[in-house]
Amino acid sequence: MDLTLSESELAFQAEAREWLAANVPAEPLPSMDTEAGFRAHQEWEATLAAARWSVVSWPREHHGREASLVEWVIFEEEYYRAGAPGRVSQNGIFLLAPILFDHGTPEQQARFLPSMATGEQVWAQAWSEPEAGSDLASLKSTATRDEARGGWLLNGQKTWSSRASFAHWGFGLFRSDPTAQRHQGLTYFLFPLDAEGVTVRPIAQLDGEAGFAEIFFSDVFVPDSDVLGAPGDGWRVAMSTAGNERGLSLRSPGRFCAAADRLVELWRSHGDGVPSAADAVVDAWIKAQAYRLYTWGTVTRLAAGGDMGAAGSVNKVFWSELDIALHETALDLLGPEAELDSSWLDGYTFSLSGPIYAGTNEIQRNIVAERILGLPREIKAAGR
Amino acid sequence: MDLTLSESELAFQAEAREWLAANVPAEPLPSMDTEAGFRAHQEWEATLAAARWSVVSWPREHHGREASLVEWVIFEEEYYRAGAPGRVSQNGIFLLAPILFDHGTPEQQARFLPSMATGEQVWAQAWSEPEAGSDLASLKSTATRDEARGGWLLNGQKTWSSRASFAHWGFGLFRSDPTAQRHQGLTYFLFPLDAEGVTVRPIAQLDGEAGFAEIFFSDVFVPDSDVLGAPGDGWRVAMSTAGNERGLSLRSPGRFCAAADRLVELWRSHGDGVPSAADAVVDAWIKAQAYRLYTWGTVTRLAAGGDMGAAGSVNKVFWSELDIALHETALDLLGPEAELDSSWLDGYTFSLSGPIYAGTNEIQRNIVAERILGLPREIKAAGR
Amino acid sequence: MKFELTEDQRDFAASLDSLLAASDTVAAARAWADDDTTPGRALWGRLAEQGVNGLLIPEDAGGLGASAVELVIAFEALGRYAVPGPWVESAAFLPAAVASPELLGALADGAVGSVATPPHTPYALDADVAEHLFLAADGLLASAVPGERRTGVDRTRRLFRVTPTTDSTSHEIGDLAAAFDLAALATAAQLLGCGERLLADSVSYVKQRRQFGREIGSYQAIKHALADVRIALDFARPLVQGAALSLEPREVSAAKVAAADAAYLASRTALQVHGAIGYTAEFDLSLWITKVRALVTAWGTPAHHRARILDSLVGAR
Amino acid sequence: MKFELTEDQRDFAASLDSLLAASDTVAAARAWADDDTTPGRALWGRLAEQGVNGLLIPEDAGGLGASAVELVIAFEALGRYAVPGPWVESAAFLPAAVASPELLGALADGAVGSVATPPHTPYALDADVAEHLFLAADGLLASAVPGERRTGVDRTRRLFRVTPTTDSTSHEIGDLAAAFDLAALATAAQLLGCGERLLADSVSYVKQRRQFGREIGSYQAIKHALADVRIALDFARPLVQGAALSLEPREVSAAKVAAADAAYLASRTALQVHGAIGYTAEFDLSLWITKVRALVTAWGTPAHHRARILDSLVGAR
Repeated sequence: MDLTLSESELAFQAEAREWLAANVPAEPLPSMDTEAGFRAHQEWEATLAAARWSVVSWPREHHGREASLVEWVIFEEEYYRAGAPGRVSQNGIFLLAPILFDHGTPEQQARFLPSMATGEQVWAQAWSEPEAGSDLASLKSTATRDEARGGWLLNGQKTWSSRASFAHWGFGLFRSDPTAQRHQGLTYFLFPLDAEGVTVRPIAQLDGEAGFAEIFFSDVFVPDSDVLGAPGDGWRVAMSTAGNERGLSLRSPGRFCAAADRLVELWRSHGDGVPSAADAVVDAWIKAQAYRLYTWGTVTRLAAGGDMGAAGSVNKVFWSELDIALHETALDLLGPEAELDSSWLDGYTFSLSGPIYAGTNEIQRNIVAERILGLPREIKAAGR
Repeated sequence: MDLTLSESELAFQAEAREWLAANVPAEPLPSMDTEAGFRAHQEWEATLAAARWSVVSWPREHHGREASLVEWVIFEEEYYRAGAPGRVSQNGIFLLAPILFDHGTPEQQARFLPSMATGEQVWAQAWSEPEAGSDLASLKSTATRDEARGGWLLNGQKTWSSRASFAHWGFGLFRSDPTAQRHQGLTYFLFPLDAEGVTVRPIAQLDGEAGFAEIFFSDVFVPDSDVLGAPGDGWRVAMSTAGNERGLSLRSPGRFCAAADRLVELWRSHGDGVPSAADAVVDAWIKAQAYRLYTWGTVTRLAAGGDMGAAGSVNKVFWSELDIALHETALDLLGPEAELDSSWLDGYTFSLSGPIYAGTNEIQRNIVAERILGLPREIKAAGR
Repeated sequence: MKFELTEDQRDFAASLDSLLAASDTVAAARAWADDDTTPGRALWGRLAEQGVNGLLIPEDAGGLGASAVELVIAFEALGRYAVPGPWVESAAFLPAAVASPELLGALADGAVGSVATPPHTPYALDADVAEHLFLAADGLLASAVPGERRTGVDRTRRLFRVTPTTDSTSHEIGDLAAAFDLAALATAAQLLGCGERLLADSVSYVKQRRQFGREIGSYQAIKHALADVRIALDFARPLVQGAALSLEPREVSAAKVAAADAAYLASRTALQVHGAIGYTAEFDLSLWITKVRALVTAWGTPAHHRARILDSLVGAR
Repeated sequence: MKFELTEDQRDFAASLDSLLAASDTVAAARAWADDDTTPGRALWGRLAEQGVNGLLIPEDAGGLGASAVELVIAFEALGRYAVPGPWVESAAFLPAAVASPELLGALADGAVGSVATPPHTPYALDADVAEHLFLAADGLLASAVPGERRTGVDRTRRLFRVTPTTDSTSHEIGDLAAAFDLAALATAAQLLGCGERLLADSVSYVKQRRQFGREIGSYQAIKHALADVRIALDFARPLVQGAALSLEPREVSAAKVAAADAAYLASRTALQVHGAIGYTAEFDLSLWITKVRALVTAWGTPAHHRARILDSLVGAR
């Protein structure tokens, strides 16, 4: 058992740190949920890609460095420590790409991965529907076969689609077999957001920014070449994404360690006014360290061929609650100024979405109780 | 809306304060869950009764003062502020007596109330059974009709019977109609704990003291004269007690206000060592005040002819969690000495039983959600 | 000893409730956030006719000379309906802070006032629309003019720095300490109203929203979370009413702390049980979620009020 | 970078587990609480044969010269099985605190030692059965004799004041600061083991206990409460193991705080899901509930360790 980095890992770390120090924009970019900010973040992705930092774990032919999991975590730590911009291409590179690598055809990989890596094309996820939130398997949007044109017609509505307001492509599940129930008869589609029949309606978040959107589909034609995996096999194909989203990918430890360090800074400047916040500051730091070490354990298991399993649910509850507690503590320290717009307030508002998206924490706790502790399923679920 | 006491209420308060100051034992009595302590607490009840302070709200002919609800709360505040001993006769005077007044025959009232008021006879409750805890209506102990002798034969087992180790009489529900389900066919019995066929087995609590006991019944004969209310009507008769136990009676605000004042004292002496406990000390004080004011509101409603309804459940969750938090804070202040036997540790250990007895807090939250907020009942309960 | 609202007080609460229920307060709040104060000003006028602005102003100065109990009744209603504008400033702080009968009369008639009281209230709400704007500092109350505009989590709270007017002389003032406590108490009542609204909207949502073939309100996790909100609000209210009766600074602080904790629990729970839709600006719930976040630290943060309680319990340390 | 136990370490954990599972540790603990230390001493001897007592003692002094990772593995097992006795004192504190090879050898062979280190550890555990008893104060380690006996929440913790022997000279000492950190770390690991046991027993209980016609483990409130315990323990363990690797005081404090919080949550939850039966002394759960309460404040209270972390993060204030 050891936590030491190898020579090559240390070299990788040094290279990343050096490059980031030299290239991270001095001024924070405008919000990626504004048109100007979206473009600025795309340019940043291009800058990253040019130096092979946008998708470090990808193969070299797709702008990657074939970085190991350990190196990926190292890069993320350095990335957040450097205060680098948020990743506008996050949905694509973290949620879709793993599936493209596993289930995509060589043609699809060649067509989609490069522009994803450079940020030239930004992807939006289209999972939820108005009546299918936590209960994803109840989705109703349909895909009807169009033999003549060799593809499918998509109809229905998706919602809570982050980045969709300005993104270029979307990915999601549609019911291709109307007779099948729940997890059966779903197909995984890729579709351009400017396709005929697609309407994107931005939705303003609590803070007024269009962080996500509704997507309406009216006889949107998608050729067979844009189906990911086999028709009807969408659920199985998609679940690896859900695992990723809930688990390691979206919340690298660097994010929380950097935030905890900033919180300690804030304590230095504001702590005297709010002495009772001391324990909360310490606990945020402790939990960030715990999350970092926990991640190293996960990385060790994954590197040895293990999988996340339900640990992703343990993970998600912990980081989402840590994120809220950490930002609440920052607002406590800001005192009467807490209500004013600030990066802490932005972070707080964003943190509130943590226990909701990618499977609410209630769902995650059910999973932990049933799959890890082996407790009985809900009566309803068991009963029928 | 006002919180001022009338002339006569102020006089009552002064009289109680004066008497308690003069009569409360200087040294705390030994634990009432030891034989010697039990006797000592009985003597204290006799002292109270001689001055008509043991059952202030009862009629004069039964050692009471016909005190109003307001006066009762005033007395309880003074009682706890004076640091007077716990009430060994609590089960009788708070849980059984209200039912005896409502449902008891004049003969039963005359036979049981005086010795209850003087502490000469101490009563134990016998509600729970090993398989019937939260689900009280599932109890299995039986009462079989014995026409010949004009009474009933009790068989079965009761448990978690507080005070039973040394008490004289018990009261509880038995299934007198084996064909009836759940809440039907239950009868409310009174029985001497030294009756033939009764075996009492003390159970040691976390702290090693026999705070409660199991009671085994083997063909215990109870004459009709010791049935409370009508045979088969036991559930309805008993529920007013449950309401009392969960609601006002057992946890008068004086208890928490006095504990919060002691906590502030502890902060004065130990606070410097544990500055981070400041907020918890303040919150304990705030919640004790909230509980006090909430009780005045309840008293006002009850005095105007209203009833507790599900408010008893709101009440129980609040005081039981306040009690634990308050004592946890005290142990935090005691630092490395916290693990040693002390009145704070005793109070802490006792507080842990609060969320469990008289209906667990899970049950109470169900009641608040269903009866006050009108949320759907559990699938199971609704379904079958 | 009668610790519940009198019939008159219940009637007053009911009349405010029907007035506000009949006004489109959400539209007024949204317009206010967009700097269109017209609907809000109209609502302001209707509430002034009901006497809300003059509750604390003596009758001989044109007010109702009512008690702080009526004040918390009114502010709970203002919170429940997310009524925008400098209500705390005009109807709670200034009536106690100013002494001039003319000014008191004007406020009672519905003049819009605002004030900044650094450090606890560094910005003046809606200073640009206030007819009477003040800076309360160093025990003085000075006329002021609006300065830099700031925006915050609650877009209906239009915040301004203020600077004393050059020729500013301190006004004949009332009791600034009592004024601060009345403002904190009114804010506590507003939080209570916000919490009640958040709970009510959450309860109706979970009764109709279905997932996995059941109303989500039938899941125990959601039932217990909402039950805890009900319990927190039930025990915050008596503190607010008790503080209104005594006006003891320590009890005012307890009311503000408990109401803030209960309302914040209500807003976190409301967002969680609504899920993503609660996170959207167009869904009205967002008005209360953002308002609670702002009011928690307004007129004395929880840390300030807790410290004030501790000092009074153990004596300044 | 390999942050998981090696195969050797897993084997060591497994061998301790099978040894303890085969010993009636609950009976030993109950006897210990009644001052019958015979079964506990026998168990002590068997664990000494496994090398537990000598883990931190250099091989040339007769120990195993193992790392603190093995130490936390051993103490998690001691916690899981509620093994009584001055283990932290004998196997974690003294091996770092004393320098004499003879004494180290004796400890490695299973000699029972104990120590008081005021202010954080004012009482010495089982001082009356300790062959080597010390008082660590003012940077000195003095031989001591047992004084007043105290009882506490965990009856298996037999606490004594100690007084330095009159002719007491300070021993040639090791690193008392490092010794305190090792003791705190071992206590954190013990808490982790207690928490795991409390969770495991709770899970099996709620699967068989039925109320209202269902296993109570099917109620969401209970499922979520136990899930939160699982989560808290899962994130406390890496802190304990990480601190064992670094032995940084700040990380040791973080491990103690997190393990205490997780174990305390486990004990509160275990009691609540068990209901009244969990509140009884004869039900074995009580051994762990009372032990966790005691260990939370042992070898540095959470307040002490949190303050230590804050000081090191911002520099002493």
